[in-house]
Amino acid sequence: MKVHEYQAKELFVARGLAVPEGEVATTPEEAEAIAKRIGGMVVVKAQVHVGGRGKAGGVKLAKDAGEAKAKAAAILGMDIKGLTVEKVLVTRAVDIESEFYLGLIMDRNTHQPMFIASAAGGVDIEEVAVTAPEKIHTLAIDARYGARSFQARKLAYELTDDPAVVKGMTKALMTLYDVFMASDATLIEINPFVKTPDGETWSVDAKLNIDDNALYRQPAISAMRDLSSEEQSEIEAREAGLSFVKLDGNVGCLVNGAGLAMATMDLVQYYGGMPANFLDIGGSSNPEKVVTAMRIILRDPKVKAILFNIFGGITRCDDVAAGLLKATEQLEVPVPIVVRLTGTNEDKAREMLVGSSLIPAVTMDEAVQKALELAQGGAQ
Amino acid sequence: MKVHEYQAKELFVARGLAVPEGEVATTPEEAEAIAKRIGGMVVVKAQVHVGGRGKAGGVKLAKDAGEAKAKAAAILGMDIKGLTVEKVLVTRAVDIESEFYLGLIMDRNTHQPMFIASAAGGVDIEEVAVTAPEKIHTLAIDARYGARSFQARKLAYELTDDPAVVKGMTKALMTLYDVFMASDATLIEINPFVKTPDGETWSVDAKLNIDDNALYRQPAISAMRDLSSEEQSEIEAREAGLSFVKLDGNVGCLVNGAGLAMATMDLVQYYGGMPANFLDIGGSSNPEKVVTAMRIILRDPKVKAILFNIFGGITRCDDVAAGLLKATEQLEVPVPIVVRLTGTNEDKAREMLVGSSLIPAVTMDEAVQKALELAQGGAQ
Amino acid sequence: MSVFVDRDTKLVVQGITGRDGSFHTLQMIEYGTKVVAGVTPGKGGQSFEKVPIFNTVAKAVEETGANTSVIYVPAAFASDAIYEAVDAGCRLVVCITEGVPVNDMTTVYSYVKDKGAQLIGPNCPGLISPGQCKVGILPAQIHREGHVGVVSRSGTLTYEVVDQLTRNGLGQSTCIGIGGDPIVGTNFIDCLKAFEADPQTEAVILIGEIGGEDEEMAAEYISRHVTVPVVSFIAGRTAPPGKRMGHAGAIVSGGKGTAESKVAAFEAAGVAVAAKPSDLVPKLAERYEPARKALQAG
Amino acid sequence: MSVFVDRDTKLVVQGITGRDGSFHTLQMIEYGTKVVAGVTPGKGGQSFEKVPIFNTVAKAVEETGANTSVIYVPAAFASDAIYEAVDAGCRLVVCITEGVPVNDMTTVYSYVKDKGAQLIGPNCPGLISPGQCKVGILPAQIHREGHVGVVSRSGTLTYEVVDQLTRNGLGQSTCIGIGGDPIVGTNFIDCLKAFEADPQTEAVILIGEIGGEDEEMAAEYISRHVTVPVVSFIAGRTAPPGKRMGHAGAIVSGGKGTAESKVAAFEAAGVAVAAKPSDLVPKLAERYEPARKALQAG
Repeated sequence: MKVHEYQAKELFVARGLAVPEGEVATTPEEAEAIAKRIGGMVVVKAQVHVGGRGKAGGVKLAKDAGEAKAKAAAILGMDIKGLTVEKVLVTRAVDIESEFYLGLIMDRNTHQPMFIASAAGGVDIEEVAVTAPEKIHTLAIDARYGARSFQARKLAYELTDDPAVVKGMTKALMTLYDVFMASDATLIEINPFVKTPDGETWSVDAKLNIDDNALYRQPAISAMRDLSSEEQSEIEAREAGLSFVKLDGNVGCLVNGAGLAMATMDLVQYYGGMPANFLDIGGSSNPEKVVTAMRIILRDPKVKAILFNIFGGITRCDDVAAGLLKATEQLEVPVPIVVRLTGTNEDKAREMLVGSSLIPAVTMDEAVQKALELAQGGAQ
Repeated sequence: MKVHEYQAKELFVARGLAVPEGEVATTPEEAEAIAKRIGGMVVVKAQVHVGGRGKAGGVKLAKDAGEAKAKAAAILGMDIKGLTVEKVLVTRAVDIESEFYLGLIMDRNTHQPMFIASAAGGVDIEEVAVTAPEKIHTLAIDARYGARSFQARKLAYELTDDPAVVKGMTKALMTLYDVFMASDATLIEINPFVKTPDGETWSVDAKLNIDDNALYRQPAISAMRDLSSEEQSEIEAREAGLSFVKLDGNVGCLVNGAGLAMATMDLVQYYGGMPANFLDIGGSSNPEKVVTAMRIILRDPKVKAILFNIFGGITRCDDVAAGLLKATEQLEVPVPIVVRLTGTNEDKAREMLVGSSLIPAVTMDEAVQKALELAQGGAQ
Repeated sequence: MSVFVDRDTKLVVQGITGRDGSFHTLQMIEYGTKVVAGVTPGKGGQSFEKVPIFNTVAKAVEETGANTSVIYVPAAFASDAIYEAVDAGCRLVVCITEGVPVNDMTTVYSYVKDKGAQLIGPNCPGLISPGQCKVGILPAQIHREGHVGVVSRSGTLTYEVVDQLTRNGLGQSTCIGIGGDPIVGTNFIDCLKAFEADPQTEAVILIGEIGGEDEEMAAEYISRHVTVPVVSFIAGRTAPPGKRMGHAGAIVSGGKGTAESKVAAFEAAGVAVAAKPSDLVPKLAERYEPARKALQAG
Repeated sequence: MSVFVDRDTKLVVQGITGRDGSFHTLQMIEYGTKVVAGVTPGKGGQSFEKVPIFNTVAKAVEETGANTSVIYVPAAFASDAIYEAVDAGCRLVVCITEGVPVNDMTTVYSYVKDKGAQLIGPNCPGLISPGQCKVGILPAQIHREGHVGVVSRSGTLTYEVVDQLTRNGLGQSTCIGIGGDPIVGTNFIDCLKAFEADPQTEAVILIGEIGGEDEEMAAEYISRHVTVPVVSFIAGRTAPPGKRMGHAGAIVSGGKGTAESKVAAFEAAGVAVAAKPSDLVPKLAERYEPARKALQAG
C-alpha cells in the first residue's frame, strides 16, 4: 500500500523530525488559506500515487497566497497517468543549496533493512544507480540490534563533511528507520533531503510504501489508504483476495498461482498476443472467487477472449469447474472462454464442462494458442 | 526508582491488559465515591514503597462504599515501616481460586531479561525460592528477538494445564515484557496473578522498579516519582549525585567509591562498631558535594563520629581536603572527624589539614579504629 | 538419498487442527510421511487421526522425537511458530503460510541461522522426496521417484513442470518450493548445494521468476560449484516494472530483478534457459542422457 | 606478557575532547600508552596533543590501525559508542562511562559476543599492565610492574589493594577493573582464564562484592581450572539486603548475592578470603612465596 507524501511527513513529525510546514487542501480556496497562513513562497504539490508528478506538471511554486490558489486550481482535478488529483499539499518553499537522497528498503540479499543514500538527490535515483553506481551508498542494518546512531552518522559522513548537515541527516536517517519498522514499510524515502544556503536541513519530499501483509496490525496506516488513488478493478480484486494487475492486451487470464500466472502471460506474448491482465486466484477453490475474477476481467472492454489455466494441486479442478459454470450462469459473457484444467480431479472437471460453451484444452501451449486465435477472431 | 501499584497497573491497561477496575483516593470520601462507582466488594490498598504492607494492615477488604470509607480512613495516614500512607488504591475485589506469581528481572548471568513464574503465587516468592525452588520456573529472553508468544505460552503451560488460564497468562507475560522494556525496568511483577472460580484471570497486584540510569529518557515514568514515599535524606543525596543509604549505627562514613565505601562499613563492624550510613561521594572531587554529604550525615542525631576514607586516584586528596575544610566552616560539626586521605596529592592535603580540628589517620584500619574510639567516647 | 527430507523425517504439524493443517496432515500421512505429532495450543492431550496433539512444540519434540516441523498457522502467528519450532530443536522447519509480514522475517532469518536450523518458506508449497516423504501441500500424485532435482520459487508452475517430467518418465529426487516472498529461509544456492552433494540427484531444474537477485547469485554459484546439468525457466518476462505479480517477491523495481538479467546470468553460467515451460524437458534432454532417451521413447 | 593490553595496544579514545576524555588521554599518553587516535563527531581533522581526531571510529581504525578503544562519552551515548567501536573492528573496548542503562547492555553484550570482540565495563576504571600500557582512569603512580594479577568489581578499593601490594614490593602483571554494573562485558572468569594463561602472572587477587553470582561462578571455575594461587576479598558483608550500595550491581536481593555465599564458595574452592583489605597481602604470603619474602623483608 502506498502512503501519500503528506501522510508520511505526519509520521516524521510525530517522531520529532521537522519538515517544512504545510497542509493538505482539496480546493483552491483551502490552498489559498494555507498559503496565507504559511506566508511567503510555497509549493503546491499533487498528492497522487505515481512517480514523475513533477514532470507531469503536478508540482508548482507559488510566490504568494493568490498564486497558490491559482496553481492549486490548475493541479486539482488534473489527470496524472490515469489518476485524478484530489488533494494538494501546500508547503513552505525552502531554498536549496544541495540535495541528497535518503532511503531505506527491505533488502533481499542481506535479509535486512538497508539504507540507501546519495549526494545525488533530487533526481531519479534509479537512474543514478545505473549511470553512477559509485554515488550510491548502502548500509544494511541488523534488525536485531536496530539502526544505531553511529551507523547513520557514518553513512552521513560518506555524503558530506559538513557537521551540521551530518547532524540533520543522522536524525533523518534514524527517523526513517523508526518509521520504517513501526509501520511495516517495504520502502521509505526522503528525496530530496535538502541543505539550504543557511546551513539548515529539511526533508522536502517523502515516499512510503507499506507491506500489504502487515496491514492487519497497522490500523492507523490502513486508515490512510486513499481509494481514489487506485485502479477500481485492483481495489475490487484486493477486497476479494485476488492478485490482479491490469495490463493492456485483449486476452483475459485467470490462473491459479503467481508463477503459473506469469508464465501464462509470458506464453501469450510468446505466441504473439497480449494479455489483458495478471490474475492469480490463489490456492483456494472457492467458486465465488472465480465469479468475482470473471467479473473483473469482463469489465475491461478490450478483452476478446478469456483463458483459464488451472493446475489442480490443492485447488481441485472440479471446484474450479463449478465456479466457472456458476460464473457463466450469473454473468453475461460476451467472449469465448478457453479452459485448461489439469491435476487433481481433472477428469471429473472435464465431464462437468461437457455441453457447456467452454472450449477445452489439454496443455498450456494449446490453451494459449486457442485463446489467441479466438481473440484475433473476435477482433476482426 | 519505584513505581506504585496503581501506576504500574495504568501501564498494563495502556497495553490492553485488563486489571480489576479501581482508582486512587487520597481521602476517605474519595475512597467511598470510588467504591460506590465500582459497586460490590472492594479492596482498599495502601500505596507505599515497602514490602509487607498487607501484614502491616495496609490492605483491607470492604463489602460496600461505607465500609470502604472507614477502611480508607484507617489506612490513610498510617505509618508503614517509617512511611506515611498518603494514597490508597480502591479496587474491585476478585474471587480467588488460585494464585500465581509472574515476574521479569534483568538477569545478570544470562545478561538478558528473565521471566520468573510460579504456581505458588500470592506469598513471598523469595521464601518459595529457598524452600521449594522446584516451584520457580525461569525463562531467559534473548532481547535481540524480544519475548515471543510461544515462550510465554510454554512458561504458562509449566504452571497450569487450563487453556483459559494459559491464554490470560500469556497475555500478562507479554505485557510484562513490553512494559519492562519500554520503561527500562529492572523488576516487574504481578503477584498474585489470579484465577477466579469462574475461570477468569486477573492481575491483582503489580510492582515495578525502574533503572535509575534510564530515567533521563523516561519522562513519563520519572513524573510518577512519589517523593512522599522516600527517605528525606536519600532524596537529598540523589539530587546531589551522591549514593547514600541510611543505616542504624553511630559512625558516619564518607568514602569515595562504592567498593571502598562497603569495605569501610565492613571494617567498622569488623572492629565492633556500627556504621550510620553508606555514602559514596563518587569520582568527582567537587567540594560542594563534600559539604552536602556532611550535611546529610549530620542530620542523623545518632552520629557520634565521622569517618572520611578517601583513596585519591582521580579524586585529588587536596580537593577533598578543601571541601572538608569548607564544610567544617559552613556547618556546625558537633562530632569529631577522622580523616584518612591517601593517593594523589596526599601530602598536600595533609598540610592543608594541619591546624584544623580534624583527626588524621594513615591507614584504613587506623582510621576506623580511631573513629570507633571517638564514637564510643561521645556516647559516654 | 534425496535432500532435506527422507524416510527418517519425523514430522510435527503446527496448526494440525486448522482447516489446511488437518487436510494436509491426512494427505501427508497417506503419502507415507511419518507424522509423529501435532501442535495446537489448548488441545494438548487430544489426537488427530491417531497423531498425538501437544500444546507446545517443545513438548511434541520431547515426547515424539520430531526433527522437522511444518507450519499451517495463520500469517499473524507464523513467525512465532517458526521461532517455536527452532527453539524446540527442529532442524528443518517448513512454513507453508502465506502473507507473513516481511518485517517479521528479518529477525526470524537471523534466529534460524543463529541456531543452525534450516527454514523453507514461508509462502511455499513445501517439498517432497518422492517415495519417501512429503512435507507441505504439493500434489503427491504427479510426482515419481527418480533423479531430477527441482527447485522453484513458485507452486503451481512447479507442478506443471514436474507433471511434464513425470509424464516423460523422468522421476525426481526431491522437489523444493522455496517460496515467493522477498525473504525466504532457503534460497536457490542452498538447494543447489544440497542437490550437488546428493548422489541421487543427476540433473536439476531451477524455476525462477522476476524480482530480487537470487537467480543471478545462483548462476554465479552454478558456474563455480555445480557439476550436474542445470536447466532453468524464468517466469515474468513480460511483467511490467513496478507492478507486483502476486508473489510479494515478484516485482521488478529499481532496475533490478528483470527477467533479462536472470536469463543472461544463467546463459553466461552455461545453464540452458527454456523460453517456455514446455521447452524444459527438451532442453534437459540436450544435456542429460536419461532425458534424451525418455523423450525418444515417449 | 600481561593480559588484554600491552605494548602493542594501539588506542583510540572515544570522546577525546570531552572533560574526562581529554584529561585521561593526557594521563595515558604520559604513562606511555600508544594513543593513536581520538574520535569526536564534527571535530574530524583537528587534533588533540598531536593525536589526530576523526569523525568516526571506522575512519580512525582505517587511518591509524587502532585495535583498542576506550570510551569516555556521556551515558546516553555510551552504548552507541560500544557498537561503533566493535563495528569498526576494535578487538578490545573499554567503557569507562558510568550510568549506562542496563537495558542497553543486554543487546550490546550480544553484539560484542557475536563479533568476537571483548568489552570491559561499563562503569569501570579500566585496566593497566604496569610498565606497558594503561587504558582508563586508574592512578598510574600506585602501580608497579610484577607478577600479581588483580581483578575487581570496584575502583578505589582496588587502588587501596594495589597500593598495599606495591608498598610491599609486589608488582602487578595486569590490574583489571571489570566494573560495578549488573551487566558487564568481562567477568571474573574471563580474567582468571587470561591470568592463568599468562606466563607473567603468578598469583591473583580477586576483589568481589555483594550482588549477583559472578564470584560463585568464579570459585567454581578456579577449583577446576586455575593453578596459580588466588586470594580474595568480598566487600559488602554488612550491607543490608534490598539496598543498593552505590554500584548498580551491588545489591543483595531475592536471597542471592550475599557475602556469605561468596565467601563460602571461595573457601570451598580453596581460595583464601581476607576478612579485611589489609589482610590480603598476608593471606597472599601464605600461598605465594615472593609475597612471604616481601612481607618478611618489609
